[in-house]
Amino acid sequence: MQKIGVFVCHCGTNIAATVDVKKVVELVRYEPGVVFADDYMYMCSEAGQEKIIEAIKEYGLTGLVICSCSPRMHEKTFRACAEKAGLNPYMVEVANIREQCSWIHKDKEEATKKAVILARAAIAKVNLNAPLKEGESPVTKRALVIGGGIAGIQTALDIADAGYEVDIVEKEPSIGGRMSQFDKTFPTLDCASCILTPKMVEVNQHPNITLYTYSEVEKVSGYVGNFDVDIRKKARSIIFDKCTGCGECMTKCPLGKIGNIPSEFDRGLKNRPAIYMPFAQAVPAVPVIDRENCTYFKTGKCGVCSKLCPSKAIDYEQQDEIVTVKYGAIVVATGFDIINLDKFGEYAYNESPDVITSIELERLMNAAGPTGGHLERMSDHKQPKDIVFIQCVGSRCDSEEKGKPYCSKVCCMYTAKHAMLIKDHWPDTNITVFYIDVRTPGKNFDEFYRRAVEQYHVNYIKGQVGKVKPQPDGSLLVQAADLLDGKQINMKADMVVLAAAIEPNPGVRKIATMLTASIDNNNFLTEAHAKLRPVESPTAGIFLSGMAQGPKDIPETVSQAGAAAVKVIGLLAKDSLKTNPCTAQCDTLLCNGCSTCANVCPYGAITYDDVQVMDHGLRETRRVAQVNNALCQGCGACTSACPSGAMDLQGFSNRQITTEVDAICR
Amino acid sequence: MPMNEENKEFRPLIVAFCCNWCSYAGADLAGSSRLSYPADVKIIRVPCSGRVNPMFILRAFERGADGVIICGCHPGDCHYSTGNYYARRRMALLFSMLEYMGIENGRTRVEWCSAAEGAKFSKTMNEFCEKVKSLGQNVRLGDLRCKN
Amino acid sequence: MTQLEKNIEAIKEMSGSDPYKCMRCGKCTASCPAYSEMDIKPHQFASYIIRGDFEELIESKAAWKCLSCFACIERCPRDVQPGKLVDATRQIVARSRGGDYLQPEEVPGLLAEDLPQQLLVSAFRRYRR
Amino acid sequence: MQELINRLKELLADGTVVRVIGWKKGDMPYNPEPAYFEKAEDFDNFVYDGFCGANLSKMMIEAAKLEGKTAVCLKPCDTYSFNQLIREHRVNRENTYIIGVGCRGKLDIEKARKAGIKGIKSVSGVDIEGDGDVTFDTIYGEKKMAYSDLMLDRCHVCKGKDHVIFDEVIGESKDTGDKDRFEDVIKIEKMTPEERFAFFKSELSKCIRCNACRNVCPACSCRKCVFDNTKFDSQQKANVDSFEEKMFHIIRAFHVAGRCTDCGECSRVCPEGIPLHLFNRKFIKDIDEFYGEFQAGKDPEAQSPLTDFTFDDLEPKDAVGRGE
Repeated sequence: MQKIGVFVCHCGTNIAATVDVKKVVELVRYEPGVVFADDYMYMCSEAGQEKIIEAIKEYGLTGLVICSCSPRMHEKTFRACAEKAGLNPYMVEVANIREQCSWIHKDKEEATKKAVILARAAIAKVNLNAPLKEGESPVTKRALVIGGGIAGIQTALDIADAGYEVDIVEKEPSIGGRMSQFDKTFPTLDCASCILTPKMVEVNQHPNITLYTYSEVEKVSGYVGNFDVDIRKKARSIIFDKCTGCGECMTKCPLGKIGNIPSEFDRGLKNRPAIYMPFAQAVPAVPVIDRENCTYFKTGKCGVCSKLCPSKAIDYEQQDEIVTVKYGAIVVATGFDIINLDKFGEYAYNESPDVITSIELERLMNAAGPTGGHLERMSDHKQPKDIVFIQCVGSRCDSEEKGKPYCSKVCCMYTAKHAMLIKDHWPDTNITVFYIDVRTPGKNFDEFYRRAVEQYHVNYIKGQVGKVKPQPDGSLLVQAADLLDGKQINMKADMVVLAAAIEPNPGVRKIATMLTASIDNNNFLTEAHAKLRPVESPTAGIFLSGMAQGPKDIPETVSQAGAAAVKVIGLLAKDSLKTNPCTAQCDTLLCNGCSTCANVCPYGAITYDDVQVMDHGLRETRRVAQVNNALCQGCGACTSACPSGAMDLQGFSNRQITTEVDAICR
Repeated sequence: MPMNEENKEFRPLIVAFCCNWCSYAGADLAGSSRLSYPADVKIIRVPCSGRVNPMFILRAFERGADGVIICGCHPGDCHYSTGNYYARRRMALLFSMLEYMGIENGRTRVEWCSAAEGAKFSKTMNEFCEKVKSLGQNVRLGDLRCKN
Repeated sequence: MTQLEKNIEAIKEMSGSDPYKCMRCGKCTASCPAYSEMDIKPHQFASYIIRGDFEELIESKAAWKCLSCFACIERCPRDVQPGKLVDATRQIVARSRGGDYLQPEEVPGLLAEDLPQQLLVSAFRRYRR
Repeated sequence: MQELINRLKELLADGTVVRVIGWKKGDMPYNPEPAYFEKAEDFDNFVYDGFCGANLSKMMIEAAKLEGKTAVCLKPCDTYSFNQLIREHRVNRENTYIIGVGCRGKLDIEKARKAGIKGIKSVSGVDIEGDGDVTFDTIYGEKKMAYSDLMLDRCHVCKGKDHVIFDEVIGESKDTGDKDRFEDVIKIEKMTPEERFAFFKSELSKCIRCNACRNVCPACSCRKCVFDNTKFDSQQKANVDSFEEKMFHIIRAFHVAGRCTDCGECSRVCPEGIPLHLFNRKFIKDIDEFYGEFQAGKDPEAQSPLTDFTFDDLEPKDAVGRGE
């Protein structure tokens, strides 16, 4: 049996004017478990707290009920006070008789009656309280960033600059990501590689950053502060330390000229050798052998690169290597890709080489791209005179198998950028943009778009294109409607550029599953709170950066990357983490192992293990739920989902709530 | 107990489950703004509306509550991201079942109430009390075994 | 510069208005008292010009149904002033016919103090059709 | 039936399985019992006919823990329950050999009794392969009833003749559905609240809390029922009022909502004849209407509606008063 002390606060006249405090004391004095009851002017004051401490010592109290203001106000105060007297802080309950009683009721008798009932409920609950202890878990002071695009680069740099060690895992042979493929960036039109390359170099040289390129996350275990991650370093077939990046191997690879291996970096607009770096400024400047296409790996013959390499860096025998590293925090910056356009047959993307995606256009306009920056049609290498841009190709599309329901956010701006860049170089080009809405929120964004219209005379027409028909003369017939003028339009174009919807990198699903980080229907990572915790995953210790969380442009990505870095630094700065003791607990004897609780847990805190249990003298191996207290935030969703009542929440247990209900309904 | 001997006015007994982060804070705001609602409402603090097990609700009715209201964060605002979504489904099914068994609709309610909506909290409680009062004492869900 | 862009430059010069600035908000059309009579609505004048559909404008009834009330000019948030584009259309037609009924020196006597000058000119063009 | 017996014996003989769960003859011709068969001679008692209504999938929870593989005879509708058990990790698929047995509807002896057939000595025409009427040889002479008139209510809302999970299928099945599944639920929904209350009060007042419904239900598979533990202070107590088992029945149905395959075993075994499936089916109807059609057990990968959500889900206030 508990020995409970009840303390009723006057709060000056805030409570005492409406609630007969003395009467409350008298009426709760004989409640089960109560050994002491008293009132005082200000319970939260130094003197009031002193009173509590004295009573704890004098009466050997094991539980406290404070009838006062909202627990949101002073629960912490009274818990600290109890702790000072050697009582477990979680043996304190607050009955809210101010905000939820004295302040809203006028009739003193009624308010007093209610205050007594609220006090009774709190007393009934404390009777079932158990001492709880905040757990502690150490923090490994090292962060992992998955993805080496601009989001990952910026996050890593910010964390590293704060003095913590960071590893970047990038599945491609070089960091740089999508941004390295771009020509210019909006709204300032500075060249993408001019602003990105220095950052890539900085990452490579930073003493606190370790790069794992051509590597993938293989397995993740552990929890916030203590993740164990297996990283697969795929065999490059190059001895990393010997290679000087001279590029001799790449120029001499026989497949460079005859191989027909499409360059991933140039979106297939150009071929590459079997030993290659994705692009000239690649970091690290170490090539990789594409074993699927390399003649040596296919037939055992060739070996040209090995023979020619001046530093003898080629190693055909190299194997994949798996390293296991401990991390305190993980940032997901896996970026995006564009959707597959096979389902959009109406735009003839697969039929005509002159229908291209915007990202292909980026390559075509890039001075380091397949055409050396000269805009030309892929069919006849002529410069296009009439160019049509089609917006929202697959974006804002409700048909699930075709496109995506969301707005890809960046297309309006990059299309304006493309149009202006083209008009800048070749002013006699006619450019038409077919749009559904032009969306340009962002600093200097609308002005940017208006410039395309007003200065560059880009023709914007409201209306989605219905069909693109390749013509026998090599041109493209674009069939559309001008909705504002109510006309159908049939126009000829030399080139059609599709603003294909972006989607999260397809690999993110696998990574999210490994991290137990939740993702939405569109495979974007979910944030812990859409407004207040936008760079954190609901799973503690997992942070979000860049397009993996949702469509966004470069400035936004960089800000989010910085924000994620700050959150990581905040976590790594701690030596240990205090864990909320009000967590779910599973009664293994009652658990059915049905996984219902794990299905509703937003934090991935519930796992299932085969455990030996002793039930009525029978030893059995059972699949039962296990709650990771470091991850559980104490929401209790699992407890209501559990049919057998095996899951319970400490501090708000089934019996505690039931007994409160009973006390109120008594 | 619900019958006041002197004036015979029926006063309902109402149990409100409020989530700690939004609705309980909303109730506090109603208090600090002095927006009154009947003393018939007694609030039980839970971490999240998703914590409210249907058994708590039936228990309250068994014990003689005349109305039960569950308040949580607005959909999309749950402190724990998803708790209120599950609560919404559970309660929709439970309430529909109670209606199916012939229990008056007005005795149960779910209301989303943010920490800033003190006025809404007070208004909701006033409305709910009125409604439950008009339905009278809960006879159908009470359980004699639970009476002292 | 494309041929179309050159033609549009000419209209810009003639009207003193820049059709490219139009964002198609429709405020002009919303304000137009002759709306029901206009076969091409005021906001469309800008897009027709940008599109190079001059012939349709010249053939339209709208160019002559415009009352020259200048509500559109007054209210346009982008300073496109569709009324001026309507006027330019009339001017193109008028010029193509050659000859003026009034001698330039007769005009000042016809001006009222507070009458916008352009209204007068526009009205001349309208009624001499 | 002989083909089934031969095959089962064969499976035992070649060591594919070490035991079989099927039905054996009961004390009366119309009440066969679920039973284990481990040796060839056990099959002398084996029976599979129209009265073998029991859903054997739940027995696999324990049977699959035993040494060696167990063969279990499942009717098409039973396979849904089995799938659901797989989804909840309650049964070991690897240790189970599923014989999908044919079914042309299962019979309810109460229907015969209601038709005035008493003193039954033997029954014929209930073989699984047959398709004629059922003949009762009674102490008052021979009585006949159409097979479908004798069928369990649940068979009139048959889920179909296909087994959703099996290792092999023996025998033909028939889709015996000829009634709208929700007809009875809709009928109750259309009553006034007073009528509904009176209806359920009178039905539930018959409840003796024997727990047969819970024990037979393949979804009600908790090791220890929440009504048997002390955590909610909800243990059974003696009745003082006729409607007191409502909490048990609401929660029983609620706990299987989104998991109940509508196998109808609860109503079949209730000794008081309470139409318990009306609770489960109400939840199923609501789930279908609120969150889209869902058949528990059809797809073991599908997320149960109660552990899922969408942003635009129906609000609880719109879930009630829809008939008004």
